Amino acid sequence: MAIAIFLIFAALAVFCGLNVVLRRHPIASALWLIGVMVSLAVLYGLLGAHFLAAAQVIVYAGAIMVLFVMVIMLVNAAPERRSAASRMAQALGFPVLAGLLAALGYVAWRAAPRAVVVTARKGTAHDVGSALFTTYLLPFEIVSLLVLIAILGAVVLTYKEKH
Amino acid sequence: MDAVPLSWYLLLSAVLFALGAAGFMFRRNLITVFMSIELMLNAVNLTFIALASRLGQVDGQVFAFFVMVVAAAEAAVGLAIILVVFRNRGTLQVDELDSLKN
Amino acid sequence: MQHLWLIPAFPLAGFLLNGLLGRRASKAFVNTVAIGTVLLSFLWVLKTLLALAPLETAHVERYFTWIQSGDLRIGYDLAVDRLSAVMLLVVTGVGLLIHIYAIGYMAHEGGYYRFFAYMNLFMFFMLTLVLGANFLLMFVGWEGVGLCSYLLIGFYFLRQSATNAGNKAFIVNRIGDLGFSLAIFLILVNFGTLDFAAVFARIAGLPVEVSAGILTAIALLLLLGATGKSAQIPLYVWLPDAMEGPTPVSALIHAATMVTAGVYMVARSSVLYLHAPLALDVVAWIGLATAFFSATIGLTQFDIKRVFAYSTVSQLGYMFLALGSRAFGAGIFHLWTHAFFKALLFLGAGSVIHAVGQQDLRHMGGLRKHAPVTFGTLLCAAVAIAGVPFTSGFFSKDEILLAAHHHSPLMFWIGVITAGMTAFYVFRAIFLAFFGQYRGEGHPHESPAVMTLPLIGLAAGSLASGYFNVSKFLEPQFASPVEHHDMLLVAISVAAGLAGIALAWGFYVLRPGTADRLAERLGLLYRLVYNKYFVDEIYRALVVRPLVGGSREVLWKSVDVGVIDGAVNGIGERARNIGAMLRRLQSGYIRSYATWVVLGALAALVAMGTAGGTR
Amino acid sequence: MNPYLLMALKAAVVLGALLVTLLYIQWVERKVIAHIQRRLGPYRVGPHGLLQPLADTLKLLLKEDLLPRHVNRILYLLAPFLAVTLALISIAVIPFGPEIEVAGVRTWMQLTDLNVGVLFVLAISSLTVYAVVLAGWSSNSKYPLLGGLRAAAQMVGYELPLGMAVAAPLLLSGTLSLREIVLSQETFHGWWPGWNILRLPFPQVIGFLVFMVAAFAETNRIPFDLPEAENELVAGFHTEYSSLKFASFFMAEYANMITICAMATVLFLGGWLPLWPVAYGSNYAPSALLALAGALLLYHGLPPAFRRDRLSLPAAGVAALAAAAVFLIPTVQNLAGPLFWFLAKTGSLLFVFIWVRGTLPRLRYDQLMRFTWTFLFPVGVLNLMATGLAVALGS
Repeated sequence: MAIAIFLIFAALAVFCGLNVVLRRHPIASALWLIGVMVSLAVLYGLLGAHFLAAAQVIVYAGAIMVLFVMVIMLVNAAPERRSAASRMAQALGFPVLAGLLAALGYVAWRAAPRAVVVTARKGTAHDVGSALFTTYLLPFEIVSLLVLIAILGAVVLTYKEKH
Repeated sequence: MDAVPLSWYLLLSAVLFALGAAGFMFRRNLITVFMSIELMLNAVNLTFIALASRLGQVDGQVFAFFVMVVAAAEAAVGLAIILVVFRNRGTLQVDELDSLKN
Repeated sequence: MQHLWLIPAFPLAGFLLNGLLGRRASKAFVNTVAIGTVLLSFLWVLKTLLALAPLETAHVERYFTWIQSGDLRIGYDLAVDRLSAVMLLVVTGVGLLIHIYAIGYMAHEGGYYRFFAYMNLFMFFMLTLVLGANFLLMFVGWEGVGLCSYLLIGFYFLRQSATNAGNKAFIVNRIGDLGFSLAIFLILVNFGTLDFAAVFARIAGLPVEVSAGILTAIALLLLLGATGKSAQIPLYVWLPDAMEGPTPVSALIHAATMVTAGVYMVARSSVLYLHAPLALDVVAWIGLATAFFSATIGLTQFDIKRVFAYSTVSQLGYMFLALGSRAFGAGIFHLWTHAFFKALLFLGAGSVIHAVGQQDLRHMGGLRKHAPVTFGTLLCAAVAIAGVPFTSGFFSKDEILLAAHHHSPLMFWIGVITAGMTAFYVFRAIFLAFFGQYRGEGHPHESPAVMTLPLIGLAAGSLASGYFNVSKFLEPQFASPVEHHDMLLVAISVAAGLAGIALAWGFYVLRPGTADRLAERLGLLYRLVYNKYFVDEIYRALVVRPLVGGSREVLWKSVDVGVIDGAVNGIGERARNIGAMLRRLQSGYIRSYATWVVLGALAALVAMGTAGGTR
Repeated sequence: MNPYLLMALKAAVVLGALLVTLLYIQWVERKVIAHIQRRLGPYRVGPHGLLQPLADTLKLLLKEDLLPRHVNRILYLLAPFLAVTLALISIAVIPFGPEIEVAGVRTWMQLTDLNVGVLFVLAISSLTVYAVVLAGWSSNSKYPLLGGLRAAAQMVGYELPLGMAVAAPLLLSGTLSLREIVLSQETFHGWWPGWNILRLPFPQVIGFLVFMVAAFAETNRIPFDLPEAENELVAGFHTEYSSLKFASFFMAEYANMITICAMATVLFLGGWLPLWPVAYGSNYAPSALLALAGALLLYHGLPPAFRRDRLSLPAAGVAALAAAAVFLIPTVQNLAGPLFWFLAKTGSLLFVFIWVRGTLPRLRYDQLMRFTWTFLFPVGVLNLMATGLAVALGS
């Protein structure tokens, strides 16, 4: 049963991923990206990381992508225009991509073929929460500081003096 | 509940990461490039969580959580920059933003 | 404690006084300071020699430690023994007379105080050289006199030929000094000290070297220094050109004192040379070759000072011949007599030039009537140098010839021929200058008393100096190889001398034109000898041009510019090229940057994968 | 009983009930608003307009389904679909009652229970923004775009205080699973119910108020319904929509409202728990209430103020009294009792929604945004901190 779920949502994630890359209009790729995120959230659930699944949906799909969609709307982005610039990047890109895929694939396949993922007990809000506020307290504080700075940054960047 | 082998997860994240990299390299719109980066980050998150559950520890998930938060911060600042770029340059086509050209 | 240091100190004081105050002081002040210091030095020498009287062994006085390095100790030590006594008498005595003569000669020349300052400085260095009790002090004096000869030759520095001659003298001397310093180093390395007494004591203990060894090497290097300083075969070229300097300079430095320094140095290291017979033979042959060779050149010269210059080179050749044939005493004896008559010859030439205004024999003649005193004194010198019996030259030269014969008969015969030629060219000069009609412009006049008095003094010296038998005086130091005087050999050498004089009389007085006719007939040979065997040209071709050319073309153009500058510029160029390549990387397209980013990530991944290895 | 079958059955029941309530909520709203404005509201279609919702729905269904040409077709169709699905999903997690025994099958009156239930609901509510945004964007015209943007900004803005308000009671209950949250509120202190709103270390009154205000904003209800404000933005983001698509937006809105009220009751008002302990006869409350209702109806119905009511009012009165009688049966009591309490609380909250819609004026956009960032969010944070402090000190 788990395999069935995995295959469905993995296929869904890959399909959405492809669309994110292939669609020309940013709004379309944004929505497909949300699709990827939600399918990943389901996979997280499958892996037992319930808290993260919910967090994924709330943070990624619910907040970040909303920002993306809003910016796309504000900017009223038009579909991409094909420009002939930098053929070299294009030419170099494909082999690099192939190399990347091969390398990651090799690593993935060699990782531990027999290793079986048991839906771990850990992953509820309690486990993650306790870990977060004991062993990882310092990183947690630093990250919160980081987010604060990000907020300030965003405000400062987009602030238009009204003089 | 027959479990799913770990390498399938890693393979899936590899594919997603590659897709993200492709978008990152080939797309011409700044926002799409930015989204491909988010896609790559998601792929990484998947690996984190897959390995975390394989090892039965929660540290992987905490890492994933931190990645998510940092991604949020990055998205905020990134989108602000994109807005400012659009306001100053009038376009988001990556090839037209070449004022650094020698 | 005889305060030997005062002897060199007096001329040094004279140099400082004249050098610093001379510009504003009157000529009288400069004269008194210059002459006074040399006189004081001469008197102090006399006082010391009388005080030390028999002077069987060397009297050494150590003043202070000059160099203390590890166990090496070189002190400022002065020593006097019979050999240096003779030298001291020559240097201060003849020096004094030449200084007095110079007052008249330099009377209306520019830079009067500068001339006398240099002369005093020269006296200081010469005395240091003679009195020095170790090789280093001798070397200091050696270099000092080289310097002073350069300064004095180039005294008329406005004349290009004078400065060139000065440079030539200095450079050639420096080549010789190189040999000398290498010898000093070898001594230092092998014997650990430079004191004469210690070094020669240790050498005496060593066996006589049959084949070339360390002693021979030291001896030969010392010889190289001597040939440089005493103008022997390879390094004599500078002496004829040194005639550019004022005549008193030529007399003092290039006749009496400095050029004899080489002879004194070889004599001083006689123990060393006796232990290196090979080197001794080399000395002999060099001396003989130089004597014969420069005598032939002397036959054809028309400049009076050049004739005497080549005669000096020839007589020095004789001294080296004497040293080479183990007759150190005879060599010094000839040095002693030569100082007098050669100084006289030069000063006489000086007064002739003073009278006629130029130096070319072809524009002189018939000066007997105009300058009788000069003629008389010059005649005495000529007779002495020719070796006419009962004159100083006769005693010293015969001793040398006898020693040479004892050493090897071939050397004796070449020596006799050279003696004949010496007599011929000296009297040639005398007859050309003083007999026949006056061929120059203006009317010549006799030199003033201040010049003629020293001439008379020196004339007396050149006649009488023979009777003070120096070789017997130096008996305790140098064993004389000749036991009895073989009258036959003496007769042969006297005959040669008189033949030379008669020949000269025939050529230039009876039938004046014969010399010129003979010259045309000999044609090629004459021109060869006249041009001094093109030695200068050969040196320039073999040594100077390759050296200068080589350094310009090879060292400067290819090495300095090519290699070094090339390397530096090359690196700069390379950096710019690499920079240019990298610049293309910054294409301005964000997507190419993205590609490079991913490529970098991939590279890192692969690196970690291969290095780390996936479990 | 096969668990899947049971699940399907429960889902069918819940969905049916939900759809019916959706329809009649609209009726109730129009009736209440009308009576607030001293008018009758829908009266003609069926007795007291009871069939009015059916009529409206039929009307919307039969209307011509316009598809404007300048519209981004796919997104245009996706938006209403997305709105409705998201609205309905979160019902699955809400617990209506305790474990009950029906025909030998013990099951919870709850579709499913996630240990991250609250987060799940929050996640789904954060996704509703897309429906609004896409609707506005895909209509390709000024007003919908503006409406969409404003709605997105408003919802994002109010999501934060909502999150803060929700986090506070979690501290008290100590769990994210909705079922356990309700169970944790069971203890009674004498007469005083252990509801989160009244729980001892730090009663969540402020939390509840912040939650309700944020709820109004999340569902674009009156004080914050700027996005589809009729007079300014010409129905806001769903201007271009017609017939069924238009209806779906309304349905989504009401569904959201129901969900938010249910969440409020579960988090703050003790879900299906009675107001006072059972020992004191709380299980008879339903029948008492119904009896009161029946009496009122009969009192008004028998001498009908209007002639047309002479039949409907007495009939309703008799029905109410019958229900009261039925509730007296103990099995019905322990079966429907908790459900009654749950529905009573949610109903009263819904009534508040409608009541507020009838009375409060609309906030201007900048006031709206300034209100949340400068007041609501800070209050939410303070409340959370205070609760945290209290809980930490308490334990």
